Amino acid sequence: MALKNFTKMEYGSADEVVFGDAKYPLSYGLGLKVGAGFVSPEINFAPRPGTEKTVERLVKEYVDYITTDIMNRAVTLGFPSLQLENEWIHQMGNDPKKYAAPVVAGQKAVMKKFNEEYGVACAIRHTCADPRLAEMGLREGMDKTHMYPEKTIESFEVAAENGADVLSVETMGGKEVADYAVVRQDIRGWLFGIGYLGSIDMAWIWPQIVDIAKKNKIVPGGDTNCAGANTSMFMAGGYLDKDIPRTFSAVTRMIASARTLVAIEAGATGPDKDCGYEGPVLKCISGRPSAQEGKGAQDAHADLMGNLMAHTCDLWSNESVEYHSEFGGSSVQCWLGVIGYEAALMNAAKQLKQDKVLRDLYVASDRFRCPEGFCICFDNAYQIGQAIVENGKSYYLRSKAAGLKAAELVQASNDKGKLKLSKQEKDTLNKILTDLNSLPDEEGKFVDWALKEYKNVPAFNPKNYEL
Amino acid sequence: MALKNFTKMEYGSADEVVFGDAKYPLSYGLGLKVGAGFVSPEINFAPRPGTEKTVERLVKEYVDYITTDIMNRAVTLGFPSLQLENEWIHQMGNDPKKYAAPVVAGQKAVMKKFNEEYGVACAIRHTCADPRLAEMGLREGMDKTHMYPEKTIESFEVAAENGADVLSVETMGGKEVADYAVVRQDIRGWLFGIGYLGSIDMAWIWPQIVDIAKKNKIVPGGDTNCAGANTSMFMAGGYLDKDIPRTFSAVTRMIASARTLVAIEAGATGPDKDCGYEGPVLKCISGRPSAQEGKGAQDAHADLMGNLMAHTCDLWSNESVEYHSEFGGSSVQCWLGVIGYEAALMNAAKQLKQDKVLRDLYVASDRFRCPEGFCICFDNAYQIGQAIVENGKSYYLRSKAAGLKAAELVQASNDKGKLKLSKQEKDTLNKILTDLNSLPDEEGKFVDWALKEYKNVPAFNPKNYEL
Amino acid sequence: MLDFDAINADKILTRYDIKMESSEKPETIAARILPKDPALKKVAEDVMNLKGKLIEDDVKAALKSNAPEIVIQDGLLKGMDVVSELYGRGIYYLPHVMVAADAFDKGMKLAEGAMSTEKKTKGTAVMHAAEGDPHDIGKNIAAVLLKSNGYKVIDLGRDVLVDTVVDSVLKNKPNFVTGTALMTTTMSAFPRITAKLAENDVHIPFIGAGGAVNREFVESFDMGVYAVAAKDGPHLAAKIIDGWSWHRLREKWDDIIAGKI
Amino acid sequence: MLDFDAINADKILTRYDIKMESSEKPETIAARILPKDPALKKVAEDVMNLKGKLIEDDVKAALKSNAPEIVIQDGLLKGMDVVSELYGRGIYYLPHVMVAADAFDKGMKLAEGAMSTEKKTKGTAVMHAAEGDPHDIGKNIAAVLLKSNGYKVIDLGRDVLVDTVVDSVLKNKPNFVTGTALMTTTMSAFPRITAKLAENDVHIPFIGAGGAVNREFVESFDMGVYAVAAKDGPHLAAKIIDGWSWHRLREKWDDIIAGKI
Ligand code: B12
Ligand code: B12
Repeated sequence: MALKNFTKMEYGSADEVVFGDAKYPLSYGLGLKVGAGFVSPEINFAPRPGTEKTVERLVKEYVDYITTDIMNRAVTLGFPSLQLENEWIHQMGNDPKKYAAPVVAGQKAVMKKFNEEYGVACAIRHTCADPRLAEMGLREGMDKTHMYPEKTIESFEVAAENGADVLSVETMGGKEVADYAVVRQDIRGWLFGIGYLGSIDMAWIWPQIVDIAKKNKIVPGGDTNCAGANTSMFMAGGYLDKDIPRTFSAVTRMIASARTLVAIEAGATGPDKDCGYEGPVLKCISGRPSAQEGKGAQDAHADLMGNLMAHTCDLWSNESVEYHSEFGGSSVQCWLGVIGYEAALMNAAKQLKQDKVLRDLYVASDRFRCPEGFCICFDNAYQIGQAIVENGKSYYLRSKAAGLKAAELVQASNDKGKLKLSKQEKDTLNKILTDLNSLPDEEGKFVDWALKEYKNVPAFNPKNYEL
Repeated sequence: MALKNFTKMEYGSADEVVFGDAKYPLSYGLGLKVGAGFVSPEINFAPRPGTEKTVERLVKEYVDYITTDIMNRAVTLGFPSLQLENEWIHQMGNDPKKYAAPVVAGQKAVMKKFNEEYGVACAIRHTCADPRLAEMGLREGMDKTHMYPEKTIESFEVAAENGADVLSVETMGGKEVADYAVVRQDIRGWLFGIGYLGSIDMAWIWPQIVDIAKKNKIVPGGDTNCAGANTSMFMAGGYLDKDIPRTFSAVTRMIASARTLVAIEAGATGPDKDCGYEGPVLKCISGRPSAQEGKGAQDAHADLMGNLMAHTCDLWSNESVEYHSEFGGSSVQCWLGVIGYEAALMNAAKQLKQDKVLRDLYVASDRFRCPEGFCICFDNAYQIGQAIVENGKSYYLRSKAAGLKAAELVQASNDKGKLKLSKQEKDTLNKILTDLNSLPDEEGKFVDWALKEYKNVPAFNPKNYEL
Repeated sequence: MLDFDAINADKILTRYDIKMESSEKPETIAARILPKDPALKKVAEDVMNLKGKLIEDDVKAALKSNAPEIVIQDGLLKGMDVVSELYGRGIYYLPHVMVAADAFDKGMKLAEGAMSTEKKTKGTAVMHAAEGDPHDIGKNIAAVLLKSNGYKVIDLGRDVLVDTVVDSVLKNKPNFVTGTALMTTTMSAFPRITAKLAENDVHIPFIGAGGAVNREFVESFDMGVYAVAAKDGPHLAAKIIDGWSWHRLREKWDDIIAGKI
Repeated sequence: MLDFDAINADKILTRYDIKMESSEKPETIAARILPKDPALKKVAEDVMNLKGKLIEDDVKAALKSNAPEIVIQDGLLKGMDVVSELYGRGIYYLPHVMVAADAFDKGMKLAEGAMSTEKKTKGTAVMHAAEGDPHDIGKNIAAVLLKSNGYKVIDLGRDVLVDTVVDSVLKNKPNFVTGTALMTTTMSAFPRITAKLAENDVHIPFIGAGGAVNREFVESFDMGVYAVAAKDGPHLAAKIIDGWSWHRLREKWDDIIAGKI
């Protein structure tokens, strides 16, 4: 662990944390400012199926259709600023020079044209794919079949050199163990997979990303535990889905916040990734700008905190929509409208100094709906952040502390009769508390135990983590 | 004019008017309350192209897919209440017994099931089609080819008898003259078409709708000048569309509010139609619940008042989306998520007694963006309402007063440097003021003049209005 | 009530149109298109400046030194070209186009009267709004633009039966047909029309447009060519008159619509 | 900060799951499915109650008075039936299913060992996640449900080459193949697979599933049959084993998925 570790909070109190302002604002791309007293929409999209078949068709889709439509609508609706996000598809990550380079360059050219013509501030985030397979090997030189680790690093280079303003990624470290644990409701396995192994993988990949960004004078954004915590949350689902109890999902998410923090410790400056619902905790700890998604990301998924998620954001995202026609224009235009107007509401509140009122209304809408949402309300997120920084030096201990703190907060509110839980959710919560409390106080002991306990998990290979 | 006419405002001041509360709240359908301290989402949809080919396919589309998906997602996301709106397609209006009856009944059955199982409050609005063609004749007995006037009335009966909770329609009276006038920027023609002829047609059709509703113990909702004012607004478009100057569009809308009021004078109780942007004026005058659309209706169209439109609503609508798949579920589910969460935000604000703050933030976002939006801010809408009720007894005079008041308010704000206008918009505004001011003070004189001036307008037939 | 006048609106949402307003110079655009000959220039300027009252005198004057074909080609139509250009750039609004078209019509009547041969239009279009569809404003606008670009338009109106459209095509032998649909449930009339045309061995382009319609749908049936906006009409029509098949129109569609070719 | 504890949350957004909780009675559901015979009932209850520790003893006991086929059919599989039902109704969560499946597996090993004839599964499936697609959680869940419903599963993993899938089908002759894709840009592998199968004259159902995929897409190519959720797998599989073609599965799809047939 050669990286800096957070051992104290950047904000003095929870109440200082609000959308549109970050302690360390950013300025990049074509005039875009993030976290500097203003919220901008971040629009994400997926090409239509079949357009990946040739490079030409893919470039047309991303550049002439998607990017042009977006910029047109931004001007039509009068949005002063926006960010685009391109989450790379497999083909781009698999052959970056051929598939990704012309897309990245083409999108930037369109944005420049609109920026020059109308003065609309904009930037683009490229979220490169991390296709690494645990069974093949996560580190360079290991996967001789696909060369995925090498291609992952090459992706960042190609993105950075061709026009990306922000680099991001959703990395996969520890996911093989987390996948195994999540369907068995085994919180200790999850802690090992994401809290420990995931953090180690982050500490390997993020310094490399930061270097590439620095070399190209662009922004190393941040990560998200999409691979782990979003899977939990997605499976916990809405009120009728019951794949995973929501108390489990809430605790996994808070464990993940300790892991995603490693990107920032490696030099990432934010904005972190929209789908990282651990964002509020990261912002409380680090003061870095945050991208989030909720009400305006119904195109991509529904969760129980659509308003809540806006309360600390600096970029407000739609997560992703496939390009197609709607009565109101193309899908990217419609969803840009939704998130851009939400940003306008937040910005009106900031100008009129009512931003904390609006923040509290966002929170009030969803605070007691589900444990995941409850944990990331700024007051609770701040406390969980504190639990992390108090144990800042050990990936294991700080992840465990985050999980425990989350479980305790949930239990306390439930005891007070505010946050309601189903019987199954309560049982799970009790089991989580017992399980976490039964773990050793030393990292070494925990790792020894876990390596034995999870040695037969399919695809788990300690060499991926130099263990 | 045998109908009641509004000659005074139902609210004592503009500041009393806010989303979620109406002076005359309603309770109908399966436990739904509207305007009673709460905002509910109203979700609207269109069947996929091709599904209209057989009755069976159409019923499947509306009932098994659209309605079932909607109710499922409402429960998944925990929405306590919602309204559905079915805007009839041509086939339903053209042969109501065959095409519409099974759809109406099938949708209601699904809603009942969910209501019984989960207690989710719900209701459905059927907005029957008004396919009448001016060139064929708007009144019964005139259109021997299509029998459209007869079919229109039959539609309401079929809807009411098979399960509609609310009846609405977007009537067409005066549209032939308005269409002619709108592309020639002739405000006097518009005043004649919508303000005068449109009101006469309303006074003919709405008492019939109210009777049908009463007979079936359901709610006669309201109308909208979609035919006229939405066309203006749609053509005025966003910042880059310039088919119609936005000052023209704003004044046409305010003239339309005098016309749409006739439904209420005939006994309609609200909620009026979402796409009637004249809604805030109607609510100020009549105290009836209002359906509106904006930020969450980007699926259907983009305008410059996405937040603003929420500020006085009691139902919050998506206008319409075609049924299809998205990453986040079916399109109706995704958009229901957007509008349902917005309703939740408003309801959180009401509980925390911050509703007027949130109202003002909605207004602040869009107040100075375009003259249309400016006119329907509650303070301005109230003044325009006053201009109408002061001239309540004459359709002509009150429409003219609404238009003039709107033009004056726009000019005053522009003079103060707040509401910006382009050169073309200013020129148009000046011409509107001159044109309206040049008109006579007597209805009779105006009608004589207009009948001569517009006698050659294609499809205009005074007999449609008993003139 | 919060103090709304305290808001700096442009920081929340920007009025790009007003921001851009000053940078557009209509005169420079007009200068590139207007004819040199003073009499013809006068005619063109009457159209572009919406001078319905002067145009008849000016056309008469121009006819003294120019053949009627020239007055139409280099006077009236050039005027409409300027109007189209200004409209396309958002300097003119639609009402300008409508009133300019009125002036253009008056001038045309005079010039045609002075022609020795039969009136020559560039080509003919049969237009309609789909069966069951009452939305016709877009179609009406498109019709004006086609007419003022020199095409003969047979406008069948709105809510037009499939068979009425087919019959009209068989009778009038137009260069292309157009259909407008604003409702997803009426646009299915389009392929029914083209199928019947094919049975009668007619294979002309069918321009499908209107709010409900998208490119994918229009290209899902033979003959279908999509148009986004009324201003695309003249671009597509020009290629059709040049002999382009619907296949070729589809292939080069992006470039045609973008005005690149 | 506003006083959040003052909120009446259920009036803003309702927790229907908790509202519904009390109305569901697992025992009544189980009683309808569980076998009468006490020894078999014990086995089934072990599965349904996730008793991995007791099951081996109880299976041994049941084998004393019952043929192995009966222990499997009326004991182990009935237990899994209860689990599926409870999961389908939202009473059990997925982890219950996973742990029950572990118990089921243990019991199966014993019962199979006691069989005189070859192990008899209901049928075989080849499963994979699409080429280029690393998302495999959904596929893994579906595999567990199929296995615990008595099917043999050949799981090829994730990011599987088209040719690998085709080769496996030709070699293993399964009753059906499944593909999972969570990205719109990987699902195009599905029709490539079925095309190659057709070339080899294989025409078995191809169950296509995963977040990116929808029914329309899966039905756009031959053999494709869509599945929404993992629990649809056993329903579809049962029909396939009954000899239904992919045509027929598609025709009756709504009813199969709704559990009506
Ligand atoms: C005005 C309007 C009406 C008016 C129409 C007046 C008229 N004379 O046309 C009236 C009130 C009659 C009306 C009625 C209805 N309407 Co209506 N209406 C609209 C509205 C608000 C604007 C349409 C419009 O005029 N747009 C402006 C014109 C200029 O656009 P356009 O026609 O698309 O034309 C442009 C291009 O397409 C192109 N173009 C068009 N034709 C051609 C041809 C050629 C050759 C070329 C090159 C280009 C071209 O050029 C134009 C611009 O440059 C839309 C909202 C919307 N988002 O579109 C709803 C909308 C179309 N209506 C809708 C509905 C549902 C109805 C009703 C069925 C509602 C009801 N149940 O009462 C009824 C119809 C009843 C019936 N008979 O069946 C829905 C349709 C949903 C769907 N797709 O199925 C819409 C989309 C509203 C919504 N979001 O729900 N409506
Ligand atoms: C977790 C996750 C990941 C994890 C995957 C972990 C794993 N082992 O699978 C990781 C981090 C690896 C990941 C990576 C990426 N992801 Co991802 N990911 C997700 C996420 C959040 C959840 C997916 C999930 O597991 N869902 C739960 C499972 C249970 O659902 P399911 O697989 O659909 O299965 C259900 C049914 O389909 C069915 N089923 C499935 N298979 C079968 C088979 C049979 C026989 C039957 C009967 C049923 C059945 O049963 C299941 C439920 O009952 C989704 C978000 C979402 N909205 O889906 C994004 C999502 C799928 N990812 C997305 C993207 C873009 C990516 C990346 C490309 C991003 C990037 N640039 O880094 C990368 C992939 C990089 C690469 N290699 O190309 C997009 C895809 C967009 C698109 N459609 O093109 C999504 C939709 C997010 C978004 N909205 O943008 N992701």
